[in-house]
Amino acid sequence: MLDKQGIAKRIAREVKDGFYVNLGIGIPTLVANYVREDIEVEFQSENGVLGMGPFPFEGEEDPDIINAGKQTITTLPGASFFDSATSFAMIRGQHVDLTILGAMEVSDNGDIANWKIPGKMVKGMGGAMDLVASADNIIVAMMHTNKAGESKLLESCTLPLTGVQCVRKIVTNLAVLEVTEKGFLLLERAPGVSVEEIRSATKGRLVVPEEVPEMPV
Amino acid sequence: MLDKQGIAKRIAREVKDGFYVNLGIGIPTLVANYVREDIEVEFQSENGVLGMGPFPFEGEEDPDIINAGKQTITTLPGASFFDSATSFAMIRGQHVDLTILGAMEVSDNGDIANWKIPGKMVKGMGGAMDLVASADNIIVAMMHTNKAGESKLLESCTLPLTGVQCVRKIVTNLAVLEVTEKGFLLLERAPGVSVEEIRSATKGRLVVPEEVPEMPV
Amino acid sequence: MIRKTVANAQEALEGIEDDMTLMLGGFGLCGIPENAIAELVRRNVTGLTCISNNAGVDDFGLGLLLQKRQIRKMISSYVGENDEFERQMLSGELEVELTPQGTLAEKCRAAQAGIPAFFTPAGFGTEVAEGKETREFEGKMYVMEKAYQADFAFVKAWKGDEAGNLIFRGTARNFNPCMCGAAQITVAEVEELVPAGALPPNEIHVPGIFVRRIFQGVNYEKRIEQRTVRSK
Amino acid sequence: MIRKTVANAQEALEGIEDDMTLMLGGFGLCGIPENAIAELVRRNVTGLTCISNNAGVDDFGLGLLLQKRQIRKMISSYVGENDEFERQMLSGELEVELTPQGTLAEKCRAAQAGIPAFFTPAGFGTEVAEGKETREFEGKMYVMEKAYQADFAFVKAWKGDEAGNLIFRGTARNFNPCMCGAAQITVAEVEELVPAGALPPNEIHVPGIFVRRIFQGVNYEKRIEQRTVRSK
Repeated sequence: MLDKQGIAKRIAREVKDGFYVNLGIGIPTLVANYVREDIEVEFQSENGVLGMGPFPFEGEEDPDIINAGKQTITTLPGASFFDSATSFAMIRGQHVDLTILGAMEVSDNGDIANWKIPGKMVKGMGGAMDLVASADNIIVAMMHTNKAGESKLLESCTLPLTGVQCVRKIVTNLAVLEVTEKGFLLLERAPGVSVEEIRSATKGRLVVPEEVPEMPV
Repeated sequence: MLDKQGIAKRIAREVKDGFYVNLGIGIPTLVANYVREDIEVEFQSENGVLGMGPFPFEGEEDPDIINAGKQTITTLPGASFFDSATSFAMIRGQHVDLTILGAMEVSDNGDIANWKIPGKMVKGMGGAMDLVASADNIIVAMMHTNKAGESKLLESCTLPLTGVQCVRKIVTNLAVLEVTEKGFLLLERAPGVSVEEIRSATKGRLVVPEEVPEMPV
Repeated sequence: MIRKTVANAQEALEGIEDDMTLMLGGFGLCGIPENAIAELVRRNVTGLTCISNNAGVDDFGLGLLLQKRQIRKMISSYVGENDEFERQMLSGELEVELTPQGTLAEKCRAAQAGIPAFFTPAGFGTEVAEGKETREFEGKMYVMEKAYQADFAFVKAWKGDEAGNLIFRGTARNFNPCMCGAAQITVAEVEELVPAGALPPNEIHVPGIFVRRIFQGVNYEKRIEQRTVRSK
Repeated sequence: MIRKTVANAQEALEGIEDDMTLMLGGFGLCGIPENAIAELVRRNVTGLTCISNNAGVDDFGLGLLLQKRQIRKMISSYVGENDEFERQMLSGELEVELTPQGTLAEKCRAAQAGIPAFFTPAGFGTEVAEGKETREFEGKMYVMEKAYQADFAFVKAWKGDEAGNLIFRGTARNFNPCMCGAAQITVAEVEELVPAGALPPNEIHVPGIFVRRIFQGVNYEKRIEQRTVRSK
């Protein structure tokens, strides 16, 4: 079974040379730490920066230089700043190659719910609806089940949707899955996790090939 | 009767303090020379400059600094450069206060035709359609009649339209007229021009008040 | 050159009234019009509709207006990090319209640019699209969104000149440029106000034509919401 | 940092084919991609559809492609100042689609920004609106216009870096920024190519994400169409 760092590490392998990547808050943010150093990648943050670097050293924080999680950041050579309309021109115009974000629920046709729980305080969708509606390549990073032990991979989402038929790949603590016409295609098992464990933790349609390799670490 | 400089001079009186002004080619360009010096005005050119100044001195022409007529220009303190989308955001968004342009025909309901003569080489509308469709305040500068002596102020335009019901005021070599619901309202006569002369040179509905002052010079 | 300078926030907010719709720049607490917000608090205008990506925190940014119950409705993309907001929202005192962030930005830009409506894929198939026209273009579904209409836009820039030209710094730019000229009256506050001609015409982010009033702000706090550092 | 540099125009135009649709920046002869145009002439691709505000003059700019009959269709707002253009147009060899200048710019910007369609007042009630959807918003009539679709965009900037970031100079900016990222492949040529980090992130007009290939151009002529001066 993977922990959050493990999920981030596995997703980092999906980041290819020449990709512009938008990382959501939570597990996705950790992905930046595990991207291979021999490939060229730039991180975009929807509040208006391309070419984000690591967090600043103490004492070097700049209130005018933050990411979409409102964290102080730095920039790398080749970075640029721009306004919000331009930022979403990048996103909506499909110039960002990969979007990695968290989810509360994903359905086996690729619908995603991650912004609202009826009856609870709703914080808002931020840029998530723009991101999922626009990107060709969306990877969801999440735990396979919620705190109550219920599957977050469903036949159809019960929560209000963020986007429809948009998720391509899901990396959880248990597995790597692809959204296909026939449902969740099980691509890889997390180390030490059996197909049966994945099957019982998945409520949506699950397609299990004859061979399901354990994911490489 | 006014010459082109006279028309420009009369129109310059319509330019008020605090106006952003877009000048078309031809007579409108001349207006800049007659604007009162004690008021604050900025000239916008739709190719992407605000705060245009006079033509450069010989030897100081810069191929990267031109107006929409492709003439070399200079800029004044407070000027800015921007792209075409932003330039037309200014125009379409009604941030430009006054548009002055030439016309082939104007109808008594404010339609304007100035971009196309069927059967002839058509050069295109450039920014004219955006300007006339957007501006609240459009003044047409033109001769009252064409080279064949026919009125350019008509009941309805015979040429393909540039915009509908948009012209507010017309300054010709003979008169100043306002477009009203009842047709062209004669506001002023050019020096030495009689109401009868104007009436016979105007084909559209003409409303003549009891008193039609000669325009001040 | 058309002069846009006013003396201070007080003069800049002349004409503001109860029940108006305002746009306010900023992302979180970054690039927010601190002086305009303080003046809104001082004037105690109420019944406001605020179009702003976020709603500040309890004791800063728009949170200051929430504390005094000056806001009737928030139009935002994300409103976390604010207990008083949550209380007012759950009790029904505060109306909240949540809008995808890119749609919010583009609705401002559309207002600025004289575009009454446009199509975006964001929100198709979700609550956000309810009651809105949807349409297919090239095999993909889109939602029609309309330009915002607002009375005042309050923006914050780094440098500005007498002609209203603006330059922003870093990610403090965010929503500020798209809101300029998107309301009836745009008020810009700047950290440094310089004479016309002091800003290179080529480096201006927002031309002065989009700004009606400009003033030099005072006492910028520029609070950091999530101070995150690495060790040396 | 994602490197976008290619050696020269020849490499930058790899993949160009007959019958493609191209966007070309510039206003008149100001800010046109001189090197890309020269390479299009050298490669002798034909059947091109060119989206460009103007069509050059007889012996420069897009006029060079017209001379060799490489253009099948021009989409422009203004096409005067060009005898060969006029001859080909009147003889029917050349198809011409005239579009209001602001609409042309916005159709490029829409393509860049993932907006499939928008409404504009320009052209309502004229030939330009024929066959297009029109609609009333707030008592005013508008025409629905769609984003362009193009294979290549050729733009010209003043300075650029390895990451594809661009800075323009004066009114040579014009249509170039709105065309970046508005086609499948955007090729930028610059007068000066610098290493990543040499351009201040705050002063960049077009972020590199909108540019696929960048190269340093050679032999810029930067011809002036209307040399107009005043006497000292």
